[in-house]
Amino acid sequence: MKLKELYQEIILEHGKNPRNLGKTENFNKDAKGNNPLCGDNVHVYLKLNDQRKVEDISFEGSGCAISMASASIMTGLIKGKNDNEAKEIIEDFLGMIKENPELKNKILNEDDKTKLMCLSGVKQYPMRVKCATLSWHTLVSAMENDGKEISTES
Amino acid sequence: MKLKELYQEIILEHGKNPRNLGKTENFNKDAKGNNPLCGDNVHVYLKLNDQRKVEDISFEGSGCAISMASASIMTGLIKGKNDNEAKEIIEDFLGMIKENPELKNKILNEDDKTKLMCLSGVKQYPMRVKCATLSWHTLVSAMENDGKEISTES
Amino acid sequence: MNIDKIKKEFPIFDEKIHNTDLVYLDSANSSQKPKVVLDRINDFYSKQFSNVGRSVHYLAVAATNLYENTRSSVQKYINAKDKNEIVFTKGATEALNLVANTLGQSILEENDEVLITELEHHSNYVPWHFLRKSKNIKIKFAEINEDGDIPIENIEKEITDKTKVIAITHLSNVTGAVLPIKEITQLAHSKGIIVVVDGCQGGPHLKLDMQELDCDFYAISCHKMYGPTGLGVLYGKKKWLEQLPPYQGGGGMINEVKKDGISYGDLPNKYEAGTMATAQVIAFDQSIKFLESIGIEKIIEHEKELIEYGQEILQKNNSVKLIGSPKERGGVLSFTIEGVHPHDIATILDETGVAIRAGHHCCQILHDKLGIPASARASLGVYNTKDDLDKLNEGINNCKKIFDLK
Amino acid sequence: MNIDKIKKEFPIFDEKIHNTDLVYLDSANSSQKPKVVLDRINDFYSKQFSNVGRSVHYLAVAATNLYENTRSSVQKYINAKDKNEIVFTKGATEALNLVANTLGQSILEENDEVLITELEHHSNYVPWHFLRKSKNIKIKFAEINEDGDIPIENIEKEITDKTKVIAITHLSNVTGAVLPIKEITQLAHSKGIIVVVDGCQGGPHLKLDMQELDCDFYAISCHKMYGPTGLGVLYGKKKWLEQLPPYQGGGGMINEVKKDGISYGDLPNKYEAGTMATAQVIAFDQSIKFLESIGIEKIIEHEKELIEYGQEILQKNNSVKLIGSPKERGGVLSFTIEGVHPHDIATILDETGVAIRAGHHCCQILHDKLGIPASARASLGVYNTKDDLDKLNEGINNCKKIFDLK
Ligand SMILES: Cc1ncc(COP(=O)(O)O)c(C=O)c1O
Ligand SMILES: Cc1ncc(COP(=O)(O)O)c(C=O)c1O
Repeated sequence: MKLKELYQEIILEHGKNPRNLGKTENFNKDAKGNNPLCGDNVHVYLKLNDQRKVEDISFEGSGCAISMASASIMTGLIKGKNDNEAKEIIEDFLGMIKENPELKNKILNEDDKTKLMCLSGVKQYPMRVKCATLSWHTLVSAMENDGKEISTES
Repeated sequence: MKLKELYQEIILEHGKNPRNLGKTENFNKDAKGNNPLCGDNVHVYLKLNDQRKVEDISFEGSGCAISMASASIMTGLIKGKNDNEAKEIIEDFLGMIKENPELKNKILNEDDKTKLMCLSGVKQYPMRVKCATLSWHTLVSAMENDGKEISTES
Repeated sequence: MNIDKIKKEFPIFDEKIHNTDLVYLDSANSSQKPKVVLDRINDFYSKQFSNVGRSVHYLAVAATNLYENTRSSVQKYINAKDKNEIVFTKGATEALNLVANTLGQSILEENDEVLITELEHHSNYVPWHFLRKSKNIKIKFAEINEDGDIPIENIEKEITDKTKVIAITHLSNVTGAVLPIKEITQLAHSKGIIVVVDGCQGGPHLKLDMQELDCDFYAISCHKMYGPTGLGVLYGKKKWLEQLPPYQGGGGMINEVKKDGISYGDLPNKYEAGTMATAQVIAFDQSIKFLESIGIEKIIEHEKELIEYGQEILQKNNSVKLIGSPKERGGVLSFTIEGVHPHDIATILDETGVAIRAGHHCCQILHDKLGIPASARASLGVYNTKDDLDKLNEGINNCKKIFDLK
Repeated sequence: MNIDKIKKEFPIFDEKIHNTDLVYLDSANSSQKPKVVLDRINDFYSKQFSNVGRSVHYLAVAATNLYENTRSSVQKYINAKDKNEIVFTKGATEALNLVANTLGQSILEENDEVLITELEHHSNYVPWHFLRKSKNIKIKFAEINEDGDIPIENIEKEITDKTKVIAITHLSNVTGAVLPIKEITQLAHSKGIIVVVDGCQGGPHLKLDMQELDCDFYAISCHKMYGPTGLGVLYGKKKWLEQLPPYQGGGGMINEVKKDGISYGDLPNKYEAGTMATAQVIAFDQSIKFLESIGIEKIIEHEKELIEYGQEILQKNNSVKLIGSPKERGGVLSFTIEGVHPHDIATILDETGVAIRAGHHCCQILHDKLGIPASARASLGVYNTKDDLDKLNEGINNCKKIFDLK
C-alpha cells in the first residue's frame, strides 16, 4: 500500500513535532514560500556566519504532514553545513524527488540519507510533490536572499 | 423546389429595378436600418402631410434581391396611404412573414396582396427573414421618427 | 427520487479509481456530466456542426437556432423576464469580471464602496480589487457570525451612502451558508445599491428565480450544473445590460464599424464578442433538461437529507470539526481534523476512491478569519448517497488511525 | 495526401444536407472536427472528468496532467521557447482583448499610436478602439494595395515615433493575403514597436514558428484548427506576460489574498482565472496530433493546389469577380457576382449542399474600401477537394441562371 510509504513513522513524527520551528534569533537571511493553490506557507530563517556556514536555521509556517516533516528534516540536516554543501544537498534532494532513484551527495551520512529518503514516497503523489519541496525552494531563495517570494507554481 | 418560391419573377424584377429608390425631396421623416451581421442597410424617407397621409416615400440602400424587392414593393404600396392604414399594412405583413398563412388587411386590393405574398417564400429561409423585414421595421421607425437606428438584431 | 437510476446516467461511475468505486464528493469544484450532455456534444459536432449567427447555409441556421434555444431554456429555468438578459460567458469568473469591469467603466467612481462578504470566493473579490487599484474604489467586507452565516444586519451595518454595489454569494462554497438574497436585494434597492450575486453554488443547489430574487446580476457556472466546461451564464437586468458599455470587442458584437468610430450591437450580441462556445451552449440545454427531469425541489430535498446525515455522522466523529453551522446549509460540508492537515486527509481519502477537496477553496479571506490555513471539503451532487458519506466517515477514521488519533 | 481517407475521419461528411452531400466551404468561419477530437472529449468527460489544478484526488491529478500536456503540445507545435508562453483563452477574440487591455493598462499612453491594417477582422480592431475611447490612443490603418495585399512599405509609411503597437493579421480571412510577419516584426522591433499577430487564419493554414516570426503576441482560434469551440490560445513572449498586469481576476490566478491587497500568481496561472475550458483544452491535444499526423507542409501544398484551381475556374466564369490577387494566398477565395447579392448566392448554393459564407466577414473596413457591402466567401479545410470547387462553380452557374445572367 502506497500510503504506508508516504506516511512513514518518521514523517508522521516530524510532522507532529517539527524541529527548528520558530524564528531564529539574529537571522541574517530569510525568505517566504507559498503554495497559492492550497494555502501552505513557510518562512525560512537563516543565520549564515562569515565563513558562510549555516550557524542556525529555523522555519515558521503551516502545512500538511509532508511539508512540515520536510521542513523539519531539512533544517536539521542543513544546520552546520556551509553554503556550498547546503546547495549540493538541496540539489540532490530535489533531483531525487523529481527523478533520481537515490541521493548522490557525499556530504550526508547514511542515517541522514535514510531520513531524507523517507520523503521519496511523494513521488507516487504528483500533487504532493510541492508539499515536500516548498521549504527547500524557500531555503534556496533565503540563501540567495533575493527577497523574492517563492511560489511552488513557478 | 423551394428556391423557385423564394426567387419569384416579381422578386427578381423588383430586386433588379427597385422602385422609389433615392431620396424623396422635402421628406420630413426618415430612419436608417442596418443588419450588422451581413452589412445590409436601408434608409427610408417619408413625406407625411398634415392629414398624416404618406405623400411620398423612397429608400436608399443596398442589399440582396429579397431586401431590395421588399423595400421596392413596400414603398409602392404605402404611398398614398395614411399613417393608420400604413401601420395596419405593416403589421399585417410582419405577421404574415412570422406566422400567418395570409394577409388579413382590408386596405390593399387583391393585386397588391398577391405582390406582397410573393415575399412569403422567405418563411422557409429563417436566415433570410431579416432581409425581407428590415425595410419594414425601418419604416415603422421613420413614422415614429424616434431617430433610433433600427437593427434587425433587436 | 431514484438515485441508483440517476447515478447510472453518469458514465464516470462505471470507472474504478484505485480499483474501487468512485465516491465523488467534489461537485462544488465541478460536477460530473450525465450521458445526455456528452451525447449532445458529440452529436452536434458530428452531425450538425457549424458556427452560429454568421452564415446563411443550412448548418449555420440550424446551429444558430439550437444556440438560441439554450438561451430560452436558461431564461425559463432561472425565470428571467427577457431572453436578452441571458449572456453566455466562458465561466462564472468571466461573468463577474464582466460586471465589475463594465460597472467600473461607467458607474463607479473614486471612493465609491463595493460591499462584499468574508465568504466570497476569489472570483467575487479579485475583479473588484482591480477597480480598487485602477479607480480607487473601496472594498468593504460584511463579517460572518460564529455560525459562518452573514446575517442581514452585518450587511446593513457596512452600508454607507458611498455604497454603490453589494456583491455577494448565494451559497458559500465553504460553509454552505445560503444567504437571504431577496431580503438583501430589497434592502439594497431601497438605497439605490446594485446587487451582484455569485450564483456558482446557487446554480446546482437552489431554485433560481431572478424575478423573485430581483438582483441586478447573477453569475452561473455551467460546469457545476452538470454542464460542459468553458461555459458560464451572466444574468443581467435588461436596463443594466443596455446601459453598460461592452466588455470584450470583436466580431458579432458590433453594429457598424468605420475607421473613425464603431457602434455596438443590441443585446444579447453586445456581450458575446467573437466565436462563442457554441457546442457547449448547445449541450447545456441538456443539462437543464436533466435538472428539470428530476426537479430542483426533489434535488434540494435529497441534498438536504444528505447534508443532515453528513452533519450527524461527522459531529459524532471525535476530532472532526465542522466548519460553520449556518441556519440553512446547502451542498457543502467543510471540516478539519485536529492533528491532520486537510491535504493529508484528501490524499488518504483518495486511496479509497473518496474524492474531496483540500485547501482554501479560493476563499482565503474566510480561512484567515477562521484562523486555519486550509480545510477539507466534501461537496454534494445529485448522484450522492448516504453510503458515500459513510465512506467519507470511514476514510476519516482511516486518517485518524494513520495519524494515531482517538 | 489521401483526402478520401482524411475526409472519413470527419463524421459530419456522413450527413446529408438537403438530401445531397455536404460541400463545406466555410472553414475560415469554423472548421469541422475529426472523430479523434470528439472521442477525446467524450472519453475525458465519461472516464476521467475532474476540475484541474485544485484538488489532490486521483481524477484531479490526472486531469491536471492532461491539461498541461496540451500546453506542451501547443508549445511544440508553434515552436514557442517556453511552455509558460502559452495561455488558454476562450477564443482568439479574447486573446486579442487580453493583449489590448493589458497593454492599455500598463504601456500605452494618450496619443500613442496603434497601427492596424485595412484587412483586420473586427476582433483585431474593436479591442484597440476601446483604448481609443478610454485612453485616447490613435489608431492608424495601413492601406491595402490593388491586389488586396499589405506591402511592408504601406506599414513603414504609417509608422511614426508615436507608434507603440502593430496589430496585424497573419492571413486575411477575406483576400487570403499572407502577410510577411517576420519582416514586419524585424522592422517593428528595430523601432521598439510591439507586434501583435491575429493568427486565426494562420493557425490552420500556415506553419507556425514563434521563434522564427519573433512577434510579441500571437492569437489562435482553436475551433478553426479542427478543435473544439470555446477555446483559443494566446502566445505571448515571456517578458511581456511577466511584466503585464493580469486581465481577469478570480480563482487560480492569485498568490496571496488579503483584505487589503492581493498578489498574483506566476505564469501561466496569472492569465487563467477561474475554471478553464478543461475538456476543450484536453481535446485540443488531439487536434494538434491530427494536424501533425498529416503534416502542415502537406496541408499547405494541398490547399495551394486547391486555391490555384479555384482561382482558375472562377476567373474563367463570367460575371464572377475574385476579391484580391495577393502574391501569396492561403485558404480563402472571396468573390462577388455582378448582379447577384452575396446573400442570394449563399442561399442558392446552400440548396445544393454547398456551404459558403456571405457578408462582410467581420471586415467592414475592408469592404468599405472595396466599395462593396458584402462578398461571398469560399474557404478551405484539409478535407476539401477540387470536386468541391467544381460544385461551387456549378452553384454559381445556377445563381446566374436564376438571375438570368450570362
Ligand atoms: C482573421 C480573424 N481574426 C479573428 C477572428 C475571430 O476569432 P474567434 O471568433 O474565434 O474569436 C476570426 C474568425 O472569426 C478571423 O478569421
Ligand atoms: C462560490 C463560487 N464562486 C465562484 C466560483 C468560480 O467559478 P468558475 O471557476 O466556474 O468561474 C466558484 C467555483 O470555483 C465558486 O464556488
